[in-house]
This record gives sequence, C-alpha cells and structure tokens, in this order.
Amino acid sequence: MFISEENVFVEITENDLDICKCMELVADPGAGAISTFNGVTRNNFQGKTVIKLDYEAYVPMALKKLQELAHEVGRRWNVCKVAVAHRKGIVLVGEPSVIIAVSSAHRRESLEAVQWAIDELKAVVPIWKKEFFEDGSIWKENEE
Amino acid sequence: MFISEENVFVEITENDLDICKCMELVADPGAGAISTFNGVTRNNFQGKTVIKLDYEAYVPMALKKLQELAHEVGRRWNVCKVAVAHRKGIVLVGEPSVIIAVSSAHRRESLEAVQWAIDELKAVVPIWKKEFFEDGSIWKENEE
Amino acid sequence: MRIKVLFFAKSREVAGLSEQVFELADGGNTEDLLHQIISAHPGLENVMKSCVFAVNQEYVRPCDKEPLKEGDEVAIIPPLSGG
Amino acid sequence: MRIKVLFFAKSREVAGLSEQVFELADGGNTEDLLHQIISAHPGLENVMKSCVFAVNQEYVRPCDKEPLKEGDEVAIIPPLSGG
Repeated sequence: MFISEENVFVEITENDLDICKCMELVADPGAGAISTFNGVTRNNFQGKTVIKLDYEAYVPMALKKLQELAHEVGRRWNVCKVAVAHRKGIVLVGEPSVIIAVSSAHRRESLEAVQWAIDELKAVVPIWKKEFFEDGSIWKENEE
Repeated sequence: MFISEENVFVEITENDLDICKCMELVADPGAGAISTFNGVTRNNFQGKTVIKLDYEAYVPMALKKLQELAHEVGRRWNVCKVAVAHRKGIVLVGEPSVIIAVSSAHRRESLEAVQWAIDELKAVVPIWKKEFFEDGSIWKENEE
Repeated sequence: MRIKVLFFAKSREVAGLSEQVFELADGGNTEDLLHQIISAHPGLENVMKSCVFAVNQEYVRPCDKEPLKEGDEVAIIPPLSGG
Repeated sequence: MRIKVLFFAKSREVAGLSEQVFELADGGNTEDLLHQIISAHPGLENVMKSCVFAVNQEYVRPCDKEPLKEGDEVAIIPPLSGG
C-alpha cells in the first residue's frame, strides 16, 4: 500500500513489488520519460552463492526517509512524479527488493534522478539485508 | 516479437510495448540491478497540445541498428542482458514509444548503459515521429 | 544500373511515393543519384539538404560520392526522431 | 527518565531482543545511554562501534552527547544495507 502525497508515492511491503504499478503511479500526461531502477536479488556475492535475502526495516523511519528522499528528488530535478517501493522479508533470487520510478518531461531529469535516488536510499533509509549463503548467513554492510 | 541473439533482444512492433516483458527478457540470476528507460508520448511540445504521435521506421535497418546498439552496450559496460523495444504507428499520450531495459550485476553499469542507449538510439536508428497537434501536424526533428 | 530508392518521412510526403527505381549510368555515385532524385522531384531540393542516404542500410552522405552498383537499395533519411 | 531502545539487524542478533526500556538519570545524553546499553549487553561493545542512533527517527552519533528526554525512542542503527 503506497503512502501518497502530491506527486510522491512510497511503500514498504512484504508483498512482491510491481513495476507496472510503479509505472502507473508516476504516469503523467506531461511526462515524456519514465526511468526506473530495480534492485534485484543476485545469486552470488563475493564469490559465494546467495539463496535469498531477508530485509528488515525500521519501518516508520524508513517510510519517513523514503518520503524525504522522494521530495528531495522533486527539489533537485524538474520531475513529474516519484515512486519508491521497498520489500521487507524474504526476497528470492531474481525478485526485486526495491523499485524507484521517476517521470519527467524530458529524459535527462528522470535518468539522473533515479541514479541519485538509489544512492541516497542506500545511504539514509534504515533498512538492512541479511544474505543467506549456501554455507550459512551473514549481515552485509553497504560496501558499494 | 523480439529478435534475440545471446543476451540482446530487440523489437519493432505495432503492438503496445510491455515493460514487464522487457524486464523478464533481461532477468538474470547474476543481475543485481535492472534499469529501464521508457519514452512516452507527452501531451505537449513547445507549448502546443499533442494528441498522438505516429512512428514510421525503416524497419530492416532500424532492427539492425538496434541490435548494433545493444551489442555496443555489452562492449562498453559489464552488463548481463539488453532489451530494446520500439513502437511503430500511432502512440497515444501516456503510452510508451520505446522501452530500453538493461540488467547488470551492480547498478552503476545498467544506469549508465540505459542513458547511453537512449541517446544513441535517437542518433542512429532510422525512426521518425509525426506529431499530431490539435491545430494540424508536423514532422519533428530531434532537436534534443 | 538500377537503383531502388526508398522515401521516408518528410521526403515521402513531398515526393508523394515511398519507392522508386532510378536508372543510373555505370560508375555512378550517390551524388549523381541525388541529382536524379531532385530532377524527378524538384520539391525535394530543400528537404534533401537535411537528409542523408542509407546505402544497403549503411549511412552515407550523398556528397561523399559513394560509388553505387546494380541493385543497391538507397533510402532517403530525413533527420531522425525516434525514441 | 525512561528511554525506549530498539535493536535492529546485527545489534538485535547480538542482544537477543528487539526492544528494551532503559532508565536514564535526568539530563542524560546519548553517550550515557550507549554506556548503559553496553553494560547491559557486553557483546554489543564491538558492534556499537559501527552503529549510530536514531533518536525519534533522526540520526545521531552517540558521541555527539545529544540530550535525551522522557519517552524518547532511540533505535540502534547498524550500517545500512537496503536497496
């Protein structure tokens, strides 16, 4: 369930994320471009085989930070709408854990905004993932 | 119908483009990121109200250039898969005319590749759009 | 030699057709073809200033005097507006 | 004053609980709270080196000695790994 205010939509959910839903949310007759970033669970990390990831969130603060982040996109770029959805709980290989969608009149803004947004999300939103390797599991810090 | 070779999928079609289809095509267990760019019909251009766009393509050459472009992405960035779909014919406001999807292990490559790919597409793929304004129609050159 | 010419976008609108075969003397090149196209469709003179050719699906500027051969397909390519 | 402390990720695993109320003398700050948390959960000493606090959902470094008040919610925030 997305929290929506003006042109910002944010969500943290246990359910599968839906790219089409995010695209619909940011659709705008004045938009000529919609860029999206989808973080998906990869089957390997540092040479070890990953089976699944388990995401934990400090939900109230994470939602607040997602909204702040989405509003900041609107301040930095001339965009139409911003949607950010993040998964909680188990995310299997190939499934999306985060989807960021940004619409804008011209392509440059949405392409740049999406790039900034995922970097900012990883830096400020209180969410953690636990990687389940074939040989046991560890918490992973954001070395990226 | 996509033409596929190794990790490259290209399509020029009269049918609606499907973001989910493109996402499925570039899905890869080794991919941690999927970035997409969607060009959609905007309701205005230079202050005039646009009703629809009509796309024309030199199809055989356009497909060839799309494949070349997608392979070039693979040469320039460490990506998993690339899908590019372009519409032919009438595209109404809000509908996508082009979708580019790129998957990669880490986000940087797919985000940069998608940006390069749409710029390259506009420069080399023999496709033209005719803008139907409320007050009559003109061909539009790529001033962007 | 026979050269198949394809007209796209603006050039098709002005010429009023999408395909036409031109007869070119052997040893002819893209510039010769350009002149023949304009003499057949005077309205294209202006349009062609912003067009290039695609000879067998490879871009060529007419003024490059690229040699042509029997059966070549040459497309008139107005400025692109895809994406 | 009572401070509600939330444990996340690594800190929850080491402490073995996700929430605990700490009693802090009036005028206490985030550094005082840090010491109480570590004395209650010695295993956290190392973990806390790479953690920050979120006081009422705003990031604070414990060493900033941010003053606390009755009913504040303080979350232990290990290095993030969202996205």
